[in-house]
Amino acid sequence: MDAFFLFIGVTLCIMMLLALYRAISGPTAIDRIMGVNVIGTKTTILLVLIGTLYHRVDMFVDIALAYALLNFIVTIGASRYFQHHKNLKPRGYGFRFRAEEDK
Amino acid sequence: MNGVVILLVVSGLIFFLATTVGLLRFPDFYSRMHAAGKGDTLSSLLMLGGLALYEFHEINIATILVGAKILLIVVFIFMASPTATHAITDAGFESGVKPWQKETTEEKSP
Amino acid sequence: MIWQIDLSVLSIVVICAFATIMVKDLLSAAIIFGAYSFLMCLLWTEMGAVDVAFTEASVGAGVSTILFIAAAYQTTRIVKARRRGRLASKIIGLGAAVIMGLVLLAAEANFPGFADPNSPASLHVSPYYITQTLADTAVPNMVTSVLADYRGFDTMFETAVIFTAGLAVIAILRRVKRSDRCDLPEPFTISTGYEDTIIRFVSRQLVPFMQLFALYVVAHGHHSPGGGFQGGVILGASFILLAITYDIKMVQQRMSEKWNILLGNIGVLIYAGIGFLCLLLGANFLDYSVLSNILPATDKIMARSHGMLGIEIGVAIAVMAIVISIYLNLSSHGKLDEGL
Amino acid sequence: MEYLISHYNYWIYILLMMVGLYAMLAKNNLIKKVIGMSIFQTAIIVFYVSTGAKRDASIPIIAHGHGHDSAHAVIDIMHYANPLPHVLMLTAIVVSVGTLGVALAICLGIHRRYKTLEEDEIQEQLQ
Repeated sequence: MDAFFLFIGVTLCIMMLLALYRAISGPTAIDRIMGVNVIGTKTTILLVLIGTLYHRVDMFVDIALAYALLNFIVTIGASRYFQHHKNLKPRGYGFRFRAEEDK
Repeated sequence: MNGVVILLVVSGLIFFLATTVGLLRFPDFYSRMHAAGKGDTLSSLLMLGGLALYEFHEINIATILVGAKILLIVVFIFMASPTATHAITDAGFESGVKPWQKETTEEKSP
Repeated sequence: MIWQIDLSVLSIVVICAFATIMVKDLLSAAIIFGAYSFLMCLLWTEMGAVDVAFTEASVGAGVSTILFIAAAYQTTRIVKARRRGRLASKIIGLGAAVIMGLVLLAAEANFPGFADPNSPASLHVSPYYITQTLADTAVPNMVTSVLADYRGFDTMFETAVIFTAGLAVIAILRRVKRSDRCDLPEPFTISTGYEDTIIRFVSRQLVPFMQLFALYVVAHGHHSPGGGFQGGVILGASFILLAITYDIKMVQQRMSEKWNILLGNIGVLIYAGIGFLCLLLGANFLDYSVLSNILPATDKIMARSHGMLGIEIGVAIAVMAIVISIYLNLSSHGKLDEGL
Repeated sequence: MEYLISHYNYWIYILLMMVGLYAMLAKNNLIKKVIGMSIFQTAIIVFYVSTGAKRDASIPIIAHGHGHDSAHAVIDIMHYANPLPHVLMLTAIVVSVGTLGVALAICLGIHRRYKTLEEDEIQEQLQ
C-alpha cells in the first residue's frame, strides 16, 4: 500500500507541474491566482499523503487544515485586489461598467 | 477495504488530470476557471475521502479521531473552494477579462 | 525523508523561484512567490520537520503573500526596466551570484551526505534532547520543549524582535494627524460598500472556527506540531480575513489599535514575567521547575510542562497582535481607514 | 553516483541562493529586491533544516508519549529527526515575516515620497 501512495504522490507532483505552467505563463494575473489555488489544494492532499507514508497521520492533519485555511485567505485576498482597486482604471466588463472599446 | 481506497484515490487522480488538461487547453479565463473550480473540488473530495477511509483500517478512538479530522478538511474544502472560485471569477469579471467567442478567434485574448 | 517526492518538489520549487524573478508584474510575482512558499512547506513536511512546515504554512504561505499583495495594492503593480546600465547591472548581479555559488560549492564538497544519520550536526547536542525530553519535561514534542524550555532565552528575544518589528512598522507608516495625510490620487470609488454576499457569509461562518482551531493549536502544541507562533499567526489571519472581506473599520471595532498594541506588550510581558517569577522563587531565569511550589498538585516535571504552556500563550498573544498591526498598517498605508 | 545522490539537495539550495542574490543585486524594483531577499532566506532555512534530516527517521515527536509511564521506555536516537535545526529555523521564519513587514513598510514610505519604486528613478530624483 505504501508503494501505491508513493506512486500517487509523485503523480500528483507531476500534475502540479502542469498546473504550475498555467500559474507561470498565464496571460493575466487572475489566471495565475487560479493556478496557485489549484496547487494549494493539491498540496493539502499531498500533506495528508506524506502523513500516511510516515504512518503518523495524526501529526500531519493539523498542518493540512491550517494550510487549507491560509490558502483560502490568500485566494480571497488576491482576488480582492481586483474587486475594489482605487488605482485601476474602470475596465470592468459587464453590468457594472461599459465594455471596453476594441482597439 | 483497500480496494475501495484505491478506487477512490485513483478516481480522484483522474478528475485532477481532467482539471489540469482543462487548465492547459481551454481558450479563455472563464472556461479554465470552470474546469479548475469543479474538478479541483471533486478530486480533493475523492482523494481525501479515500485517505480518511484508509485510516479506518483498524477501529479505535485514535484512528476515528484522525479520520474525522480528515473529513473536517473535506467539509472545509467543500465550503471554501467554491467560494474561492466565485471570488476569482468575480475578480476576472471586474478587471475586464472578455469571454472567448468563436467569431473572434483571430484576435489575441487579452 | 522520501527521496522521490523530495526530488520532484525541489524541481518545482526551482522553477517557481526562476518564474518569480522573471515575471514582469508585481502582483504576479507575489502570487507565484505564494506558490513557492506552499511548495517549501511541502518540502519541509517531507523532511520530517513538521513544526517548521506548520510555521511556513501559516507565516510564509499565508501572511507574507498577503503582505506582498497589500504592498502592491498600496504602491503599484508595474515593474519598469532600468533605463540605462541594464547590461552592467545584470553582469554584476550574475557575477556575484556565480562567485558565491562557486565558493559554496567548494565548501559543500566537505559536507556529510544528505540525510546522513551520523553527520556531526546530529551527534553533538541533539541526542540529549531526543532522549531526555520526555523524562525532563513530559512533553512528547521535542521541538516545543527545546523551543520553550531548553532554549527559552533565545525564543524570548525572538519574540522581542518580532515585537520590535511591529513597532518599527507602526513608527514608519502610521499617520495620525489629519493634515499629515499623503496626497495619493483621490480614491477612485469603483465600489463604495462593495458587498459580496457569498464571500462575506462564508468568511463570517469560518472565522469562529479558525479562532477555535488556533486556540487548539496553541494548547495542543505539546503533543502535536503547533505552538504559540503558529496559533498566533492563525489567530491574526482570522482578523486579516475579516479585514479583507469586510473592511478595516470592522476589525477596528473588534480590536482597536490601542488594544492591539497593548496585547503585543502583554504577550512579551507574560513571557518575561514567567521568567521573573522563576527568579523570584529562587531558581534561574525561565527555570520552570520551581513553579511546582505555587501551582497546585504538580511535581517538578509537570511544572515545566505548564510553564511552557504559559509562555506559548504569551507568544501567541504577541504574534497575533503584531501580525494584525503589520497587515493593517501596510494595507491602509498607515491611515487605518480603508485598504485591501 | 553515490556522491551525486547524497549531494544533489545542496546543489539545488545553492542554486536557489544564487537566484535570490541575483534578484537582490540586479533587479530595479524595490519590492522585487525584497522578494529576492525572501528567496535567499528560504534557501538558507531549507539548508539548515536539511542538516537535521536522517535517513529512515520519523518526525521529532515521540510516538504514544502520553503520561509518565512511557518516560522509561528506550528512545532510539536514530529513530527521530534532529529537532535542534527545526527549532532555530522555526523562530527564523517568524522573524522573517517581521523583517518582511519592515522592508515593505520602508518601500511604502519611499513610494510615498518619491512616487516610484524603481531604483534609477529614485536616484535621479535624489540628484
